Amino acid sequence: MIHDKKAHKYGMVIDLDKCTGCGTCAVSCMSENNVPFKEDESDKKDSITWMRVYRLTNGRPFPDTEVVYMPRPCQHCGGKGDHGHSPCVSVCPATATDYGYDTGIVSQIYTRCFGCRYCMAACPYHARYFNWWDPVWPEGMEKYLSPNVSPRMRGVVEKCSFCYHRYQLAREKAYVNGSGEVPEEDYQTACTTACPAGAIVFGDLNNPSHKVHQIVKPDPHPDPLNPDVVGKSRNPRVFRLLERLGTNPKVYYMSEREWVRKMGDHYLDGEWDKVKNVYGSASHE
Amino acid sequence: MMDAALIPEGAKRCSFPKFMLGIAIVGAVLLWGVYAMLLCWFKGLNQTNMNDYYGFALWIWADLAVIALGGGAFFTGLLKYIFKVDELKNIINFAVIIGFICYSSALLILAIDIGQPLRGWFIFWHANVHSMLTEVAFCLSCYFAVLTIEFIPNILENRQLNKVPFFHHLAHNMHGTMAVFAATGAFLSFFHQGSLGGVAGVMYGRPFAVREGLLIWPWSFFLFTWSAAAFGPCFTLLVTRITEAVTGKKLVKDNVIHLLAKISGWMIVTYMIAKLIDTWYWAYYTAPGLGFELSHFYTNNGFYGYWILVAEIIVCGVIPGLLLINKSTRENPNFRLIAIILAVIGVSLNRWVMVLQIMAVPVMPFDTWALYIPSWQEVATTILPVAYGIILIAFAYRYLPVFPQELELNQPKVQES
Amino acid sequence: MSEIENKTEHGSMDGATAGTAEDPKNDTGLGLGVIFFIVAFLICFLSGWLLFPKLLYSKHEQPFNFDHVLHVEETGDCESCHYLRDDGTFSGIPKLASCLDCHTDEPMGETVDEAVFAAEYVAKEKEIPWYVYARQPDCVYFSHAAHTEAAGMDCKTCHGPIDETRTSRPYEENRLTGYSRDIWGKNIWGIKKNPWDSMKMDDCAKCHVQETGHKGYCFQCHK
Amino acid sequence: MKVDRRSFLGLGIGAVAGIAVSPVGAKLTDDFSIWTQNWPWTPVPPDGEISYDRSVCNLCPGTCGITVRKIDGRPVKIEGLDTYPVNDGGVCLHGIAGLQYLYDPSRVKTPLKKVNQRFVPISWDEALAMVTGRLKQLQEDQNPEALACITGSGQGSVPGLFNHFMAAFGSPNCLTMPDLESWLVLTATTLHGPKQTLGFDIDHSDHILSFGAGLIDGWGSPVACIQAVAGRKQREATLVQIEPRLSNTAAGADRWIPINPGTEADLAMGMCGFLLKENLFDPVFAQGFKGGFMRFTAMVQKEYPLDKVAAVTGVSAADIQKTATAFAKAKMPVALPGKGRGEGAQSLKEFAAVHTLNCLTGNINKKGGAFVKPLPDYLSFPDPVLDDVAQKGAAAEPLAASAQALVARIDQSDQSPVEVLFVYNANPCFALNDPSRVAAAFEKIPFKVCVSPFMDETAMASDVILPVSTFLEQMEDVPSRGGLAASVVGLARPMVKPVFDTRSPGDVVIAVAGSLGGGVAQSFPWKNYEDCLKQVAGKIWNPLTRKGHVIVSGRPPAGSVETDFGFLAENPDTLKPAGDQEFTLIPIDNFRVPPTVPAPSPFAIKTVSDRILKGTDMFVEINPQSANHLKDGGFATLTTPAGSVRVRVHFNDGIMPGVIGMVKGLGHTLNNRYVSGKGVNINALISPTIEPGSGMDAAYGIRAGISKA
Amino acid sequence: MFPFIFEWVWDIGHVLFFGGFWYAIGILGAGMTYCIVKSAIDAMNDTGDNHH
Repeated sequence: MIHDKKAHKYGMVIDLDKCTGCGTCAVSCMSENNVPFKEDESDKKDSITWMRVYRLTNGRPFPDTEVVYMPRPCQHCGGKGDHGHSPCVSVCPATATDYGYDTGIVSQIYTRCFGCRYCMAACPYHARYFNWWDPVWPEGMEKYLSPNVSPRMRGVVEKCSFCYHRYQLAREKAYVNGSGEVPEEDYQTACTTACPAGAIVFGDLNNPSHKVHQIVKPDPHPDPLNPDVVGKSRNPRVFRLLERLGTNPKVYYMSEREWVRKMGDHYLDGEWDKVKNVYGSASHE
Repeated sequence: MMDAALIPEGAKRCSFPKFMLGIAIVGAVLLWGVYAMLLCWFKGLNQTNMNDYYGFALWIWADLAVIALGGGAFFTGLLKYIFKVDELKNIINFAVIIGFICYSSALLILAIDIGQPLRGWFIFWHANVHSMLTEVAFCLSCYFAVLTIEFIPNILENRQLNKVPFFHHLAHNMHGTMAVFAATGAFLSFFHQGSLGGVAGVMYGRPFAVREGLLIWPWSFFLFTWSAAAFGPCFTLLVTRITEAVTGKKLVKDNVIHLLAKISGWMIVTYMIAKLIDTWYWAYYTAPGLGFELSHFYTNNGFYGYWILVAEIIVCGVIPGLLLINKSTRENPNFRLIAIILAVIGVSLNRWVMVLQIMAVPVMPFDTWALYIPSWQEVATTILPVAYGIILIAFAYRYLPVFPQELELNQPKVQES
Repeated sequence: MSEIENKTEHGSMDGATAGTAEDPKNDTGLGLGVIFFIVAFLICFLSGWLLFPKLLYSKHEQPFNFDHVLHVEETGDCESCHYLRDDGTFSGIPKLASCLDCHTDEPMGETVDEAVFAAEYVAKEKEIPWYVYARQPDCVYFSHAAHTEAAGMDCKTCHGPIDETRTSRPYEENRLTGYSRDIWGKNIWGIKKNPWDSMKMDDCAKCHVQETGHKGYCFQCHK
Repeated sequence: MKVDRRSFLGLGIGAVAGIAVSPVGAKLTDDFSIWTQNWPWTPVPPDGEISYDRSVCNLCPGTCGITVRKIDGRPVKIEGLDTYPVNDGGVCLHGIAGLQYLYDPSRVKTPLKKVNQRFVPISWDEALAMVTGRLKQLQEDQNPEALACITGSGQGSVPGLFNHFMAAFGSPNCLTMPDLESWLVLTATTLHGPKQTLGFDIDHSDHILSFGAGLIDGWGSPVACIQAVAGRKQREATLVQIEPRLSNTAAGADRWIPINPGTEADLAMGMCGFLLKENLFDPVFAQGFKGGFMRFTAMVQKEYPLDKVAAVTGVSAADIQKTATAFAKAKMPVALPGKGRGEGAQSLKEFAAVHTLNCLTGNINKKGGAFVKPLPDYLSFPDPVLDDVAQKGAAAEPLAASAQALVARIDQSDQSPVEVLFVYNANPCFALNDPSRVAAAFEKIPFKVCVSPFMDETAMASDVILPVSTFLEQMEDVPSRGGLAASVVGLARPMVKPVFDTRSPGDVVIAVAGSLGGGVAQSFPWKNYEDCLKQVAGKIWNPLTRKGHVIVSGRPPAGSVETDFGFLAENPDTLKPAGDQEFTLIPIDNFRVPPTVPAPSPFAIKTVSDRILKGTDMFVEINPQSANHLKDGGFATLTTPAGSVRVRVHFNDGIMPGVIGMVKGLGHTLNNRYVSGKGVNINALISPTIEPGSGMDAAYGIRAGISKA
Repeated sequence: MFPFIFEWVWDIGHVLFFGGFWYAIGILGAGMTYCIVKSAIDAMNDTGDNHH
């Protein structure tokens, strides 16, 4: 494993107060990554959407109802203690998915995957999708497919790759420019660049000069309350999905609204009031 | 009869046409399953009702269940060859055949259950040793080899085959070295039965499944091995009982039955104690530690209510255990039958919970319960092994000396005539 | 015991001892067996080594012969035709357009190939359907920039001395996989003497381990 | 010697051994593994040089700048164009899915004519000959006004060409579909005089009072509006959303005020009355008020007292006061009319009343306010040459003021006054209320020509289809519209050669005109559309081609503004939803479902929630409090005076009790299996009501009943 | 599965896992070979017996 200091840790933070639920991120992702479509996509349990937008409500009756939209890409979990043993990576029997210690990105190799779906069972975010059918494009439409992402075949699992091909292209550009380093603006995911509200910020969580780092302020030390949790945000408005499981996602969410932040995880009665004020307090600045 | 030459010496068997008729009926079911299997292979898994929430479903449950039930083979073998419990020689052959059926079925179902069957061997070739499923695949296939080895001598004892000197000796020699194979089998079984439990236990993204454990092995690892050893023999006993009913003959002496039932009973009781502790610890420490109350995992919809917990642990766990350790109930044929049936249901229920309920329970706070009804293709392919098992048992019983005590127990009354 | 069983019993007894029944000491049977063994062995062994590779690959001639030596003399290096674009991506086999930087629909040389080129492609403004010896499958992402720019490697290390070829050898396509033979390599056992003899994942890994101390993560070379 | 069992044994073993020590095993294993990883039916997209090309999206009134990524000239991805004055890099899902429209299964691949209810392919020449033949007939009959034309939007040179053609041919019956822009023009004309339109400087305003305008649900220029709303936090602007349902805009707003559907106009009037009573209006700007301002003041105070308004709208008097006061006291307030996307059936009274609030605050043509600006006049067509037939026709009384009114007119008369109808870039047979009635009217028209890239509902009802290119295959000027503060003209450029045998609509018109000869031909002195565009857009042609866009009116417009209260002073009645049933059915504008043309893309449909569409079943939203016997997710029958459909019920706490919401834009019947036959077209449940003041359809909602199915 | 496979690393995990695996395979293989060979020899012998 490459464990040098310079290792990147790409992640994103999504401002749920800005998100309008327009679905542009989802379509930008589909179009960027050659995601197929079929006649009926209304069964969301077999509809491939690397980026899915969930609709959350506070459950209060009229007129106190509130709604917020939560875009959910692959969370690119670092796994317990952020050691790279993501729930899905550690279970894949054929090494068809791995954790890139140089980028923190979880890969998926379609030609290696043989479709046992263990990774899907292991992922609590339902971020992994199975190709139940062979992808078919209407006559002629395959002309818009991008060569940067290989189309998948029936019977394999696919998921969001943080548009890794854009990283590959950015790297090549950096090589010819001689710099070798990929600038923040040169590697942005398709959902990030597409979002009309600018709700998504993407970059290197390890790089203090990157916007995502400045918003999230990830805590390098394990959470004293739960040693499995690393990189907890020191921004009181920022949270992660199911953080308590110790999956250590690299996708952070942000909201002014308490009920939204509480939606991010499970809390026993009374726990929330203890936890909510602790946000960020675990920092050791 | 035309196939008399193949029938074990002195054994009484039904007429050949009658036999073939039975085979034909079951064969039809088999073909139905084969058709469904081919559909899944050629058209893909869209033939099933699985989805992205239910990536693991009926098939994986069937796998776990048959392997648990097939556990009778390794455990009986262990007792017979390692712990030298000699009476068991009278049932070991049958235990092995049942095991053979279960494991071959499991492998077949796995081969249907993967999206790219032709790449299935990647699990060995490009193995990721950190995955419990890899461990399952390896130990499963190795142990299947062991079962084949254990089955061969019995086949070679067929009256005609046995006349070939080489086969005759091979059978003999393999019997001689069987202890080594049995030991290896036990070793392998310990791991693959366990890793099947591990499959669920290591999914730390799924609070319903995840368990603490020892080193890399979650507690469910050991519970699965233990339960397989405990409940497997019950399945052996059940199938023996059914065979006796069908053939209308007594095939195994009661003392053997009682012994195995007793051992199984004590295994079940001890397992249930462990299981109760595990459940309690999980419900009161593991899950709450992740923010989940027990009530989160059980709904009032008919499929996933609390009843399943009660049914698995009390009705089909503790009760059969107690019935089997208690001499009077154990030796009473009816109570014994009830007990082994409950036990078989119990272990299947446990595997069911450890597969389907895990998939159904919502994990993200805003997620919902997933429901799933298998398609007929899934059902057919799951019934396929049953039909295949019946046929194999039928042939084995007809042509092989499976039950050493059969002749002795079914002597023609000499005093008459 | 019944009649039939009796018969079958003897019948199979004969069968069981047939091989040795007549005369155990006479080992012609065994001798013959040995001869048969040797013959079969040789046939299969040789066809496995000599015939199999022929059957496995189908040969395709390039549209017309291309003289690298000549072009290198004219242009000086590989990069003038096979260059990195400004965005760092690799141009690969030149398009007709870049040929036309020097060529016209007037043949420049006397060779037949030159004539074919001018008549068939330049005149008709048709791209030349070259077979690419080094083509990798779709799942592979390969960055020339990373190797030539960042690692400072030369073309030869992976592509061999193509610049010294005056003729285009036929392209051999694996009938089963559709891959170019260059990927597995000429040697049917996959034994390589030069670094460019084969281009499989293990070859990449070998070099990467030496140079970077790590095989690399999946996404480093896959898409 | 005797060949015996051992010989064969030897043979077998020898063969196996021979193969074993040959490379066959190893090689075939590897090749087999590779074979199972590259199935021939999985497409392999060709690689090549990456290039980026810029253009403008013309799918909706948004008119966003886009950049198209190409691989060796093959478009693979559409993204937002940075620094484009409308969307500055932003883009929406429909724009990104643009490439799907390019290869859409419902594209019309060649000209078609209808022969006993089936379409047969014909050549362009034949198609054009058919059309001109019919037109010549009209001229001979001295009846040019029997030609009518419906276009999608009024702006730009292509609609301009259609107008020019109608003028030259001598027919006054050129209509546009009711989009936000047409309502804004109507409002501006009514209040401030002709040849003007309204714009709203949302991204500088500090107090946005929206009367149901779905700022992040697709209103106006969707991306620009989303950006303006997203930037709200930084500049501490307030957004108050008034509408019966918790739309995404309401959910994102600082305050949501639920209101009885269809009473927005009354609320606005009530607020006007309150502001006037409290002297909370701008006296300086008020000097520009004329035409019955006094009458208006007296009228609103008499007719719209707070308690009465509160009773009608369901908004408490206190709330009205609070809201009105906050609005009037804000530094740069702006009030926005136009429910949902602001297109389709709206109400002039409502638009006028809401805009009057802007006038009262005096925040007109000031930063962060409402702009009263001249219609973009960058196009200069030559005066049409009219022969006497044409002159007679041109002088005739127009048949109707709106497409919907025209339909009603034809519907009522047993012999259609329209003999030839052109439809361009519009889908009236789907998008107008009560489409069955529209289809019936179409039946009566002897000859319908549909100029469209897609085989949509209207195309299917036509006699001849002239297939035109999509915005990615042709050049066209794209003026911004729909309430933007600035007026920007962008240039859409061909990103790819036409995929099918299609032409630019401009070329079609020019060709038809040419073959008609006479004055019409003289009025079209251009070789082709490009030549035409170069000349009519001459003023801005150079910067347009150089920069790709031109800002024709900077912000804010200069000059004083006069306001005429004549229309409102008469206090036109607010049209209540027709019918008398228990509930009110209102359309929901969902960002992911385009309402009119073109139909949704497969990607867009894929993003639609399974609480809107499940299989082919349509969901309607209803508040659990008023759902009484209905079950969430259960089936129900929804009945309105216009019709009755089977739907499924979705309990939504965010919709007012007594209101039923249904997403607009689904239920297409065109031949694209990814989009067709899914859900219900809500327009089929709403019967049009023509608003007297505007002559436009103002039936936004309708009374409805719902019961378990 | 074999040291020459791409995924193979000489770490404790692989050594233990495949150590166990090849050990088991070894035993089974050896056991069966022993049985077959011994049976073949036995068979030879007693066929020999038949003829003396």
